[in-house]
Formats: sequence, structure tokens, C-alpha cells
Amino acid sequence: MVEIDKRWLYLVLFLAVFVPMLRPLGLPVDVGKWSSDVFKAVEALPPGSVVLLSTDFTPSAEGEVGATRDVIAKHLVSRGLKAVLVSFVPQGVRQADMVAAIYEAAGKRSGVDFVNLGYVPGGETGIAAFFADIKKTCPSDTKGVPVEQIPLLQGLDTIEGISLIIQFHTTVPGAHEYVRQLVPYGVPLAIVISTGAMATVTVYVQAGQAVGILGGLQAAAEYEKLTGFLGAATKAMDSQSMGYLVFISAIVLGNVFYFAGKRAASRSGAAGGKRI
Amino acid sequence: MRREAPLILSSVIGIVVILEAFVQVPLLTTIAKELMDWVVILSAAALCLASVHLMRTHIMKVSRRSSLWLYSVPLLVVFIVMSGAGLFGGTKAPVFTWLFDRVYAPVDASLYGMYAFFLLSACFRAFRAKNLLATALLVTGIVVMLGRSALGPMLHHQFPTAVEWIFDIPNTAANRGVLIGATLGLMSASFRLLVGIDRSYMAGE
Amino acid sequence: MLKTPVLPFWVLVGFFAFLAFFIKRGRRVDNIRKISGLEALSEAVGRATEMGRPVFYTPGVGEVMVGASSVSTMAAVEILSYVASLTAKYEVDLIVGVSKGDTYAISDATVKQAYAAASKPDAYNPDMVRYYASGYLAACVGEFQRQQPSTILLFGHYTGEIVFLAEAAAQTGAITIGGMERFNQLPMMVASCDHTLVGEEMYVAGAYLSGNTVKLNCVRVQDLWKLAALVLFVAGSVLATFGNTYLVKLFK
Amino acid sequence: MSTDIGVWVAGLLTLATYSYLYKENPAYRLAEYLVVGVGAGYTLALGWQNITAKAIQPIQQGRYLSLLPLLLGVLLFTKLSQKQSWIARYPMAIMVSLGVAVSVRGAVSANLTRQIGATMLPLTSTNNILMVLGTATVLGYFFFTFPANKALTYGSRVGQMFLMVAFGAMIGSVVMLRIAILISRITFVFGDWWGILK
Repeated sequence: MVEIDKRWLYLVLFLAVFVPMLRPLGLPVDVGKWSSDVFKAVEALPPGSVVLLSTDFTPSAEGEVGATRDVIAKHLVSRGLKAVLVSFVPQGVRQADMVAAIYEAAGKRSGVDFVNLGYVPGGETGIAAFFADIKKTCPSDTKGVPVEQIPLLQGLDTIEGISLIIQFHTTVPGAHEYVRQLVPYGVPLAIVISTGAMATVTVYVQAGQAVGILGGLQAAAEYEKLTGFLGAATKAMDSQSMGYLVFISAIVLGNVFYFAGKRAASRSGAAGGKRI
Repeated sequence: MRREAPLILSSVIGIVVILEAFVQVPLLTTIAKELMDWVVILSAAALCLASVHLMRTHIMKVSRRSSLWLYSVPLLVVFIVMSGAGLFGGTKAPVFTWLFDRVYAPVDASLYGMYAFFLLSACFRAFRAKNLLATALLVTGIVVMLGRSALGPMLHHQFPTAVEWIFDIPNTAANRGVLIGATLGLMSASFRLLVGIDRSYMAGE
Repeated sequence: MLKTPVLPFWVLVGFFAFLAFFIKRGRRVDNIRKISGLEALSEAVGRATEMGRPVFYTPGVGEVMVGASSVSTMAAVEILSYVASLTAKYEVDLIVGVSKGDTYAISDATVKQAYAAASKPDAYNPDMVRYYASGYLAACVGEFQRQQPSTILLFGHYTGEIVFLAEAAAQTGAITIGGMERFNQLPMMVASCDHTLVGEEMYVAGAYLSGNTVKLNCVRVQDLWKLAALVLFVAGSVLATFGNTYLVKLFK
Repeated sequence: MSTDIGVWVAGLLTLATYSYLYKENPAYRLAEYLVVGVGAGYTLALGWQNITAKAIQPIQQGRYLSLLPLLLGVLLFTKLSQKQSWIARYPMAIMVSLGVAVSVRGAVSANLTRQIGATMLPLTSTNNILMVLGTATVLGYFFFTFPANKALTYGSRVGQMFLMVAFGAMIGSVVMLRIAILISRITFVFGDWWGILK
């Protein structure tokens, strides 16, 4: 059997992952329906509309939905949309800060163009209270400014003043609680979620309770393509795709070598066959 | 007696803990709760024993200058510094966290990052269409890889659906079959361990 | 007095009663299906003897005292006992790599016992069972390269590291035999090892290797109950097809 | 490029670890021995915390029952002696029993009865039929003591097929995760440390 030194395989895999990080290849990203639905929902909003970003995710989900957070924030800024930031998970406040940073970097002002209302405890009950009366549930923003002095919140009493909700689901409370509590209000909801948990929320799109889903890094890359803000997700997708190609080529090559030199295969003959 | 007494004692303890899961008796719950604390203490004691063993082995290596003894020196140094800092300064001591973050964590994370290379090597060797079974492994492996990457949908839009199906049906079925068998095996082994049929760690005299 | 659901309790009691009955009756059990991984085990130790290279054994990363891994770790310890008796008999070097304190204590006692039982207590050496703590993976793969064992045996409870461990073992050219019960990591072992004991096979290993009638009777009971489980869920499915959900509710 | 010594130590150890991919060498060995030492010290410190919290503090507060497990723990150390090592059988037997008991009490319901119940599906769709058939044949593969017959042979053959499909699928599905982790490691070395990547 033809033996290749496995170290060549390692080198090829390393390069396949590393090179796209240096120089993104811009491999075509196939945009799914759910991602484009979210994109369209944002595009359809007239400038000046208020979007609620509920960053209910912990740092451990950063790799999966962090890129989505960034590209959505950039998209909102570019469309001139205002953002109310809130989190129902304690660690989510830091994520909201990162959205705020993107707004600030674009010269937007806290209190006028965006506001970070911080953490709201209480899980699903907290969500219900927030929907019913935003200002009562959050007496001040994270900078300590009382809600009465925040221009953005004037005229915004219940969740009905919000044009679109973008919720980052990774834990409890999350999308399920949102969907349940949103029933009386009918505000459109978009869900950002990790790939692994996607299957649990697809029913909401089918039932019309959510406008779309952005699942994992793949969706972030799709959104980056839609908006033109190419970033971390696009790069990572290139690396991922090239990595996959290496794996598949290795398997094909392994088989080619195997059939080319079948006779000499006796030693590692057990490999891949019936070995359980 | 040296064999039977510990066995009988431990069997009783085991049965109490098992019963507590199924029977509603307050006394049993109290005892079982107490025993659960024993788990923590005993496993910590075993850890101490293992650590003593570790130190003894490496001190021996250094004193006998046996092969690789030179590496045992840094091992002993970091072990003593780390456990000393942990014991006296608590787990928030700066030395403790520095060694953890700057020595342990990067090596651990790097090993974790190396899995990809070894998975590649395993795929290269194992995914060979030698017979029907191996071909089944190969084909599903490739289908899933394609379906989970951005490449699959480019080839055919049904790829992700096919992957979902493989996980929902054949994978779940196989998982269940293995699980039911393995659980019966586990129950049987537990019985043997509890009544002392399997006692390789203390058989003989 | 019983907590709901009560079914698991009666299943457990019934199963233990069956075991006790079959053990008491003590009939011989023949026709054991061949398990290639276990057949290969003594051969693999024999190979180590011929090559004069050590056997490396690891009972995994499981803890004896943690529920999720306890029994599979103890099953690995049973196999270790058999392997240690062989290495004692053939006077082959044995290295046992462990990562947890309690597993270390039990493994060490087991190896010591096995050497004593083989009348080679002097051949036992405390350095045989090595405690690597959380440096387990790094240390195991390091030892693979340095010691070049002729046989590497991986049994017990593993998590993600198995893909690295098993493949690094295979790359040394050693005969590798593995066994575990966790389904989601099993495939990596199957991909890399020469032989793999899947799920229940690992729990049967002790009986299979020892040929002990008592233990084989336990395997017999497992088989009967497996058959019962099979009949039950097929019956439940057929009933459900015709709208009768009695069994489905019972097993919920 | 970073000027933080901590990043340098971490970075050098990262490279030392990756050098294993080429071959086992002194740099890797040093990283290996260091990680064993630090890891053992770390777990020991945590273990000690547990002993303090679960035994020593309660005893100081007059809960003398906690002396019992502590004593058992101390008895474990008789293993180190030649003559008295039989005493260690008490703690060891108890350790095994406790672990096994905790293990088996949870397994019956979650992994046996509920799995059997979940497999009872109305045989009205191809998927349901495949599910029942798959579970049955895979289970059939694990019959050890029945005399060989045709049904068993063919059944377990089909079961093996299901197993292989499942194994292939799982191997395929971890590829993405493994690559993602590799990406984050490369980002650390070339981004945080060397500053080549942004």
C-alpha cells in the first residue's frame, strides 16, 4: 500500500485553514431563505424605527453567534435604525455593550440613537413585565441615566412601540419564552441561534411566529454577504469549507491508494472493515 | 473476614443509595444525603493518595537519575508551587491562576485544537470502501460532512435535509439499540460489583 | 411509598432477582458468540512478549465515584485485571495510565492483586500505574511515542480526547484494542482502533475472558431481558398502530 | 507582537505542544511534564477545598459524623504500607459501591424503560418502521448466548449496518467542530501573540 507520511496531511490541513484567514477567498455563500427573510424584515423598516436587540447569550456562545451580533449591529446602523438593547441573561449585558460600541463607533449617541437597558432578572416573568411596561421594568440605562431623561424611550411604553425584535437565543430564557409572551402583542421576531439548537425553533417560522432564523456561523456569513459587511464569519466559512475539502480529499485519496495497492493492505487490513 | 467485612458493609451502603432513588422514606433520604457527601470526601482523599504517589515516583526518578529524570524536576516544582499556592492561598492566589492560565490552559487548548489533525488521519485510514459495512460508514460520513458545510447545499439543496434524516432515524435507532443493551450490561455489572462477584481490586489475600 | 414512576424500580428488582436465580441455578452457558476484540486480547499481549515491548493500558478518564462513568470504569478495571494477569505470566512490562485519583487507587490495587494471584508479587512495581491527573492526554500520547508499546488497550469512559488518543495509539503501529459504552464517542474509537468493543460488549468482557459460570449466567440474563425489551417495543408499536397505547403509557 | 510575558509562555507552550505533530521531542516532553504537574496540583487544591468544606468545617462546627468519611479517607493511605494494605479495602469497597449505586439508580429509567417506551411507534410511516427495525436489529447484534440461527445472523447484519451509518454520521459531524477549534487556536498564535492576523 502506498503510505503517505501523515505529516503532509497535517500541513495541508493547516494551510487550508490558515490561508483563508490571511486572505479571505470569498467563496460563494449560499444564502438560505430564513437569513434573507431576516434581512428583508430589517430592510423594510423605515429609518428611525426602533429595533429591540435582546442579547441573551453567554460568552461561550460567542463563536456561534458573536459574528451575527456584529453584522446585525452594522446593518442597523447603516439603515439608520435605532436600537434598544436589553438582556434577560446576566452575561448578556457585555454582549449588548459590544453592540453599543458599534453604534458609538459610527458616531451614534447613547440615549438618542440607542440605549442599553442592561440586565432584567426574572426569566420569563421578567420578559412579560418588560413587554407590558418597558420603562417601569428598567428604571434607568446601564449608564445610570433615568429612563425619563432618555429621548429614545419617550413615547415607547409597551413592546408595541418596537418595530422588530432580534433575539439571541442560547439558553433559558430565550426564544421559547419570547414567543409565548409575544402572543398578545404581535411584534415581529427574528431569532439568532446556534446551529445545534436550530431544530427547536424552526416550528416558529413555519407557524409564522418568527420572521426568520439566523443559525450559527453559517447564517452570520450569509448575513454578511447580504449586507456586504464581510467579516469574521465569511473568513471562518472559507477556512471551514477548505478544511472540509481537505477531509473529503483525504478520504478519496485514501481509497485511491487502497484500491491501487490492495495486495499490500494486509497489515492494516482490519482498518475500516468490520472491526467492532 | 478481611475480604467479607468490607464487602458486606459496602453492599449495604450501595443498596441504601439505590433504594433512596425509588422509595420515599425520610430516614433513607437523610442517610443517602450523608453518603453523597462521603463521595466528595473519599474522592478527594483518593486524589491526595494519587498525588503522594505522583510525588514519590518523580522524587525517586530524580534521586536515581533514571531516564528522563531531568523533566521530573520542573514537574515537581510546578506541582509543589501549584498545590502549595492552592492549599495556603486558595484557588484565587495569583501564582495559582497564572500557572493555570499560562501553562495548563494553553497546552490543554492546543491539544484540543490538535484533534482536527488526528481526526483527519483517522478518516484517511479508516474510511476505506473495503466491504459493505465500511462503505456504509464512508458514504454517510461524506454525506454528513458535505451537508454540514457550505459545500453541500451548493451541490444539491437537499443535502442538509438528508443529514437531518440520518441523525433523526438511523442514528437514533442505533443509539437506542446500543443504549438498551449497554444499560442491561451496566445493571448486571452493578449487581456483580455490589454483591462482590466482580472484585478484582481485592480478590485473593 | 414508591416514588413515581414505579416501573424502573420493579424492572431493577426483577432484573436483580433474575440474576440471583440464574446464578443460584448455576447452569452451564455455552454458545457464547465470538467477540473478536476479546479474542485478540491475549494474542496482543503475546505479541508484546515476542517483541519485548510493553503493554500500555488505560481505564479511561472516568471516575469510579462519579455516576456517569462508574460502572464503565469498573468494567475497564475487570479487563485490566485479566491483562495484568497475562503480563505477569509472560513477564511483559505493563504501563497503566490513569487520570483520576479514585481510578488510580482502584487500578493500582487491581494490578497488585493480579500479580500476587499470578504468584509474581515481586514483579509488581508501583510505577506501573501512573497518575497523570489532568495532564492525562498529553502524557499518554507522549508515552506512546517514547515507549513504543506493542499493544495499546483503551477501555472505559472517554470524552472528546478519544479521537486523539486512539489515533495517536494507532500511529505507533501498535495493536490497538478499545472499548467504551458512550455512543457519541464510540465512532472515533471504531475509526482508529484495530478492534473495538461496542457498548454492552465491554460489560460482557469480564465474563467472556474468565469463562466463569456465574458471570456467564449474568450474560444469559442480559440476553433474556434484551429479548424481552425487543418483544415489548415491537408489541407496543404494533398495538400503537391499531390505536392501543396501553404499553406506550406504561413505559413513558 | 505581544510584550506580555504570560502570552509568550502560553505561546511557546502552544508551539511545544503542536510540535508533537512532527514528532515527540524534548520541547513537547517539557510541556507534557509541566501540564501533568500543574494539573495534579490544581486538582489537589480543589480536592483539598472539598475536604475542608465537607469534612473539616463541619467537624469544627461540632458535626462529628463527618469524622467517619474522613477516617475512611485516611485509611486509604494504608495502601502505601506492605502489611496493612488490607485495611484500604474498606474505603475502596465503599468507593466502588457508592459510585456504582449512583450510576445504576439513574440509568434504569433514563436509559432503559424510557428508551423502550420511545421506540413504541405506530408503524404507519417508513420512518417509524425504520426506527423500530433499526433499534431491534442493533439490539439483536448484542445477543451473546443464543445459538446461531438465520434470523439472528441476518438481523445482526442489518444491525451492524445501522451502527456503521450512525458511526459514519457522527464522525462526519464532528469535523466542523474540530476545525472551528483549530481556527480559534490559530487565531491565538498568529493574532494575539504575533499580531499577523487581525
